[in-house]
Amino acid sequence: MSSAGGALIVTLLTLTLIKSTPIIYAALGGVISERSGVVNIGLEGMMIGGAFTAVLFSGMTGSPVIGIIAGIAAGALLGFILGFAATVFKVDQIVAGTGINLVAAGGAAYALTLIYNQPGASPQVSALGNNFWILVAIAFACAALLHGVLYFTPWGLRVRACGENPRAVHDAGLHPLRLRLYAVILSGALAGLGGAFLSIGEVNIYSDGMTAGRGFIALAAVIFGRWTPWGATGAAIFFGFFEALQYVLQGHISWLPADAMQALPYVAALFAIAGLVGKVRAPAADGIPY
Amino acid sequence: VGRHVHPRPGQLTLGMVTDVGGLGDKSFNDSAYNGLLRSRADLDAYIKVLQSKSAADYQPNLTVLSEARFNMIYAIGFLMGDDLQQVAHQFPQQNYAIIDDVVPAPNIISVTFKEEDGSFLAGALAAMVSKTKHVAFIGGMDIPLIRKFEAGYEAGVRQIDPSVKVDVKYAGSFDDVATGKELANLLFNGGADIIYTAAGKVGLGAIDAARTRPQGYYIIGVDNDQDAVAPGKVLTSMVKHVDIAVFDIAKGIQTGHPPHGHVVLGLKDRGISLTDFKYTRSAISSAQLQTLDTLRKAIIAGKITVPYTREALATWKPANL
Amino acid sequence: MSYLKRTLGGPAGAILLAFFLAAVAMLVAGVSPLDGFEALFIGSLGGRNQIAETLVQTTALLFPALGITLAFRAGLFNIGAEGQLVIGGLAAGALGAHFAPATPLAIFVLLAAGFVGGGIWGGIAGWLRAQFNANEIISTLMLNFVALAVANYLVSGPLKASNASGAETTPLPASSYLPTLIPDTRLSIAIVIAIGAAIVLRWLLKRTVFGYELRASGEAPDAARRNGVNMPRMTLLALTLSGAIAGLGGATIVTGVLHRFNTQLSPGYGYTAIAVALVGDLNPLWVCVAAFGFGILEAGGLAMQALADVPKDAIHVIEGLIILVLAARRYVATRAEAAPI
Amino acid sequence: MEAREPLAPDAPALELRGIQKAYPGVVAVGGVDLDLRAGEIHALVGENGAGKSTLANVAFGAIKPDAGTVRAAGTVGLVHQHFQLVGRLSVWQNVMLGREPRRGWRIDARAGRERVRALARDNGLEIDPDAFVDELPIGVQQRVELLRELEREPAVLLLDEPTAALAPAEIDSFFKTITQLAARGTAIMIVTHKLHEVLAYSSRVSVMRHGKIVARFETASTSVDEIARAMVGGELPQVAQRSETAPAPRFSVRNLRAGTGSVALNGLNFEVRAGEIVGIAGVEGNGQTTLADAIAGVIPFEGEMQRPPHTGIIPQDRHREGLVLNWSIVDNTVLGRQRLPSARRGILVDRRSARADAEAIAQRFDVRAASLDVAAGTLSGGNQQKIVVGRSLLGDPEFVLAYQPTRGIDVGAAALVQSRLIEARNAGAAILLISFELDEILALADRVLVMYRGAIAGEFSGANIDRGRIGNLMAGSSV
Ligand SMILES: Nc1ncnc2c1ncn2[C@@H]1O[C@H](COP(=O)(O)OP(=O)(O)OP(=O)(O)O)[C@@H](O)[C@H]1O
Ligand SMILES: Nc1ncnc2c1ncn2[C@@H]1O[C@H](COP(=O)(O)OP(=O)(O)OP(=O)(O)O)[C@@H](O)[C@H]1O
Ligand SMILES: [Mg+2]
Ligand SMILES: [Mg+2]
Repeated sequence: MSSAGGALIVTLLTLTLIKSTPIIYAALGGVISERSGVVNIGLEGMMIGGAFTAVLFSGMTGSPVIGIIAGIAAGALLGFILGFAATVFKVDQIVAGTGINLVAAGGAAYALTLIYNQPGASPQVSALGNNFWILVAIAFACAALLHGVLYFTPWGLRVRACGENPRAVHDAGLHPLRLRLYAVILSGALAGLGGAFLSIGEVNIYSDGMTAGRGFIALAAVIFGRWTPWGATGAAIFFGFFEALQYVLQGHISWLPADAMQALPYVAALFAIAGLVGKVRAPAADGIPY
Repeated sequence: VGRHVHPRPGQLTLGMVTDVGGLGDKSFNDSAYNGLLRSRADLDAYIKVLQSKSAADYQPNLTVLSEARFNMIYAIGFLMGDDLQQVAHQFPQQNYAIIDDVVPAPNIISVTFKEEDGSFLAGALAAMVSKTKHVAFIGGMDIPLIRKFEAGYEAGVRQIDPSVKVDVKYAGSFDDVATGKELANLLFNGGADIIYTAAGKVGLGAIDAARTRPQGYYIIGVDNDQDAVAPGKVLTSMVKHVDIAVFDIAKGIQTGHPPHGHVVLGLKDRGISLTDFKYTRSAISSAQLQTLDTLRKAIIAGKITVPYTREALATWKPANL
Repeated sequence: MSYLKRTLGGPAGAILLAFFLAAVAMLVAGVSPLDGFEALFIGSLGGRNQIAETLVQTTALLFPALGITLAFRAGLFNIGAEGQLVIGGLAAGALGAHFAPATPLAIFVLLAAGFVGGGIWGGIAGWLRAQFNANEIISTLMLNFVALAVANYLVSGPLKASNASGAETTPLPASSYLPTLIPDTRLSIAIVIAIGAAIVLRWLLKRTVFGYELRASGEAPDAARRNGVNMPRMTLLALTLSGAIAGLGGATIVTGVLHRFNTQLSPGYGYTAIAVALVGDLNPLWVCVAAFGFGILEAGGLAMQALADVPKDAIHVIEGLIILVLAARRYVATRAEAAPI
Repeated sequence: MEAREPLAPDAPALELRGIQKAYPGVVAVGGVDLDLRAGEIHALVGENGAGKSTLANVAFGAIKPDAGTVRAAGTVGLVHQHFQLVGRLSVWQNVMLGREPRRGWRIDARAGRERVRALARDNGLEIDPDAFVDELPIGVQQRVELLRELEREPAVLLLDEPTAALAPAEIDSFFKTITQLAARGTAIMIVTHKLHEVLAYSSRVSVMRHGKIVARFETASTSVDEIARAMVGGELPQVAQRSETAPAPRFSVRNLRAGTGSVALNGLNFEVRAGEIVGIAGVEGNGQTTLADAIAGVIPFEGEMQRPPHTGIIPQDRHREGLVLNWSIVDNTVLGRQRLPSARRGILVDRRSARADAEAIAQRFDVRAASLDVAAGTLSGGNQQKIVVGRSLLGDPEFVLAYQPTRGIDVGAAALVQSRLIEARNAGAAILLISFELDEILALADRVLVMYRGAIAGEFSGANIDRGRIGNLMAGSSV
């Protein structure tokens, strides 16, 4: 029994890691963007862009590594669009993010028909296979790196200042809009990587709807993690854990219907935020165009 | 880029309204679409597909096609019944067919499938082929249609060997491919060696899980023939021939003898069937094939009544053949 | 750059740009933009039935957008309108299927059920925020997922119509349908209720002490708190009311359009409504206009499939582009003026 | 950090020529020429809304003028009237932002901290480099702003009402810093309403009125009266006289405990009677803010508090706590009074009376605004303050909490505000006045409570009010 219990725990932890990884990437992207003062509700779309482009390029070149890089680039491009809209045109960031989500989801779905002449899902392409564990590890490295950048480098300090009071940043002789633009591009790159992880990291195809709201969960993880890289990572793992738990438990608790199980991560999150009494404060200038 | 194509006079015109799953669902919408494509190729039909984003779109989509007087309009999906009934009432001269639901009206052909029968065979096969005496099922969402697959499958397993364990998991989605892979790995690691999926694109992830495993782990595909997605890893596919139904209706219209009323397709008329093990023949003994055939005939002959709800499954006893 | 900004700034420039981008998207889709736009407008405004369908979509977006408007004005980011709408629809559908009295009162009761259901769903987030300072963005988002799970469970099991092959409630008796506004269309008096709600909301925000305090809490929470606004209570009230309006919208879809509840009720109205509310400047009357614009896109988009063979996915791209450009216009147009209302 | 090459004394450091800037309905600056010389301290004075902040912002480059040129001999620094700090960064991070010392790819935090500590020490500004700015009292935030500019060693330093929030002792050390800086060759322009500071520290004075410079004096050869007359274009208003009132307790606290740390209140007992102004004297940071927060009901407290329903509150921070900056003056007039019968009609806000009230405030306090429908945020700082004060005194409040009521208000208007407070007192209001300016307290209060470390260290009333003893108690020495 104890060895079975041990195996169960290993299964649970493994699944937790896999489930968390794409959310970690997107949530880290959310952290950097929001710390600079740009609400990124377009994370979902950026994940979609990354997931699709990774498949496209992996399929064209046969190299999943190139696919991953292309996925990152696609996310960054969408980040650039959001960033450009949010800084130069001072578009309402939530509206722009919504637009990004629609364009990315529609664009990827349409490209499937256009390029592969088959709606719904792409053909199979070469994927990372078991090497996807490297990307799991890199997610944590990214968290560490982002922590280092945000808290220890001049650029990070400036980005954080930008999310609090862009005018002060401007008065210090810096360029808040440029800082925000770069931050959102980076945000998109990370979310794109999260998407690429889903499509050619875990599996080997792109399929419509495959991001399944992970970008939104990542957004919640950003807030849940109090806008810090490790906090967001922890929150992503929280979601990953409860997702994993519900899948592992399904079928073992017969009186609970599958739908109740599927709501588990969300209900757990509700309890968790209720338990986290105290100040959870967004960056002061988050979402406010400068 | 020219103006869009219109049907030529006298050309057979076929319209189709998808449910919210849309084209690319790797399930009944895709299968129906294949039927249309075949009608276009073989019957020289003009075809048009309208996809729906929500339940509110069904009625406008059906209305648009009705106003354009298509020879036949297919409503694909089990939530379109009420809307179709209303539209069909407004256009009494128009012919309609609905897949997966039954709508009693003179101008509507209802086509339903005995998914549970095919699933029963899938379960029986899984129970016979399994080395670990442990098989599994992955459903998309926990809804009545998918429970038909689940119940039939479990009954099939039980028919062969009640001691074979059946794990059941629901992905909560029909699109989340990655979760399909994770669930399949979870089930494989938990001891199952054959997994039947009824989960749309989630099943693609499950197939990928089998692909990256050594010989002996199988997925049983669903709805369409998925055997070639990962040759040798998809034991068989439980195909629901919406395409054939769609094509047959089109052909009936053309020849002036369309079916009418409620058409139930099952193993007998090959509306439901298992694919023929092109890549996995070596994993199945002839005795097992024999058993499978016996079961198929027994179902057709009514000697086995396959349960299609969990309640029915709970009290269901293997048939004594 | 400033020249570009100015050109884009005018409404004409923005609309031109939106159309240009949409045209490019159509060309990529292999459709003549002329056909596409013709289909878009014929399909949405080209006749009685088309206008009716456009207004059906408008209504479906307007309720959640008004709810969102109310919450956003209070400084609360309610992104849970989708869940509130679903729960409202579920409440109306469940009640209508099982306990509907066969009198005109039934309609009122069903709408009230939706209002209360959505209100409870929004109120949960409000309570969590007021009591535990739980961030409402997370809670409303999580509640969306929970709402769908609850709805799916109920209509697949306890509330499933016994003779239906799909997961849905028993259809409502015709006596509890919302009366139609234009005969032989699906346009019900829900649009009138929605516009009425917008007018009431505007009055509430602009004229009443409650609205005054609500706007103060949104614009300057520190000042509001220090000047006698009971912030926890305001939070609870605002999110409850916000959810209730969205829930009412769900109930009108059930009683006015589908005449039963199922989980395909919404293609994400609650999410699109966020953009509607913001494009409408969080001003109830402009939100009505924005909802109409989005209604044209939704209904016309459907028609583009039928009339111009524009695929569904390309329509999403076009919608997304138009939203992006409209948002830019909103900024330039409103920056000069002070706050709305 | 290499030192800037100092300018020769009296070399022109900043030249403003023909500066004009108009906003809808107002000409904020209407053609101003101004020269600053290296090493001088130039005072810019004028009524609220005269255009001083606008001019400073134009000189700094934050506002683009409609016409005119700005020429500077080096970098220009500006300390804003409303601070521009990053609340959630520490003091040293704010000061070093954009000029962070590095070690490899990292910020050298130790060097940054040391730099700020040294800078603070050299300039006689006491500060903890690691404190988070949003946890600092306003006076200390002011120091951070100043440090940030000092760090940049600007050729020209513009200071917009830098002493408005400083305690008297801080003001002295602040001017010592400024004088030193000037001695090193920096040209300094200081906007202020405190005319005795002008006399004590500046070398020249420019007086602005309605967007123009209307007078210029050499400080050595002018007087407060002369400057004041030039400012208001006539005589200063007299502060109203106190009259006898019948005392009846209106506001009281028993054993009031609130807050934490050094600003915690440990069991306050006092009352304010109708027709009485009670002044709370004390150095900032001894619990005054905690007391104000407890009275306003924004922090929890223990003990008893009797507060009449009709209370007027003048908060410390008009921007954050007093106004909805995006709202019109009329709408802001209702804030805090929205539940009072006089401000509403049933469940509706009485908009007609709101407008009438706004008009009354504008008239009684001489508010300078293009119209009553402009956003409060577009008003000059002093005029914003007038709105907040005026609103709190509307409709004969029973109790008024006045926290630094004349902060940032010009001398003429300050006399008005003080008069209005006394008139309210004469009409029977109980007024609790918290101020860091002992002069103001002595001028207004019937009774003075000295607050030290969250407790009342002494009470003085009538003839017993003794400036020296109060000063000692404020500094913490027992009598
Ligand atoms: N952004 C703005 N929009 C509209 N009007 C403005 C704006 N900024 C300033 N003003 C107006 O310009 C005039 C000058 O304002 P300014 O802030 O320069 O005055 P000030 O002399 O600094 O006054 P105070 O002593 O009260 O700070 C005022 O009438 C003010 O209302
Ligand atoms: N801050 C206040 N100052 C003075 N009077 C107040 C204040 N708050 C409420 N009141 C008075 O209390 C009474 C109740 O007002 P109102 O109904 O608006 O309050 P409420 O909190 O909404 O009440 P309820 O909790 O019953 O809904 C009114 O007569 C109002 O004048
Ligand atoms: Mg009330
Ligand atoms: Mg000023």
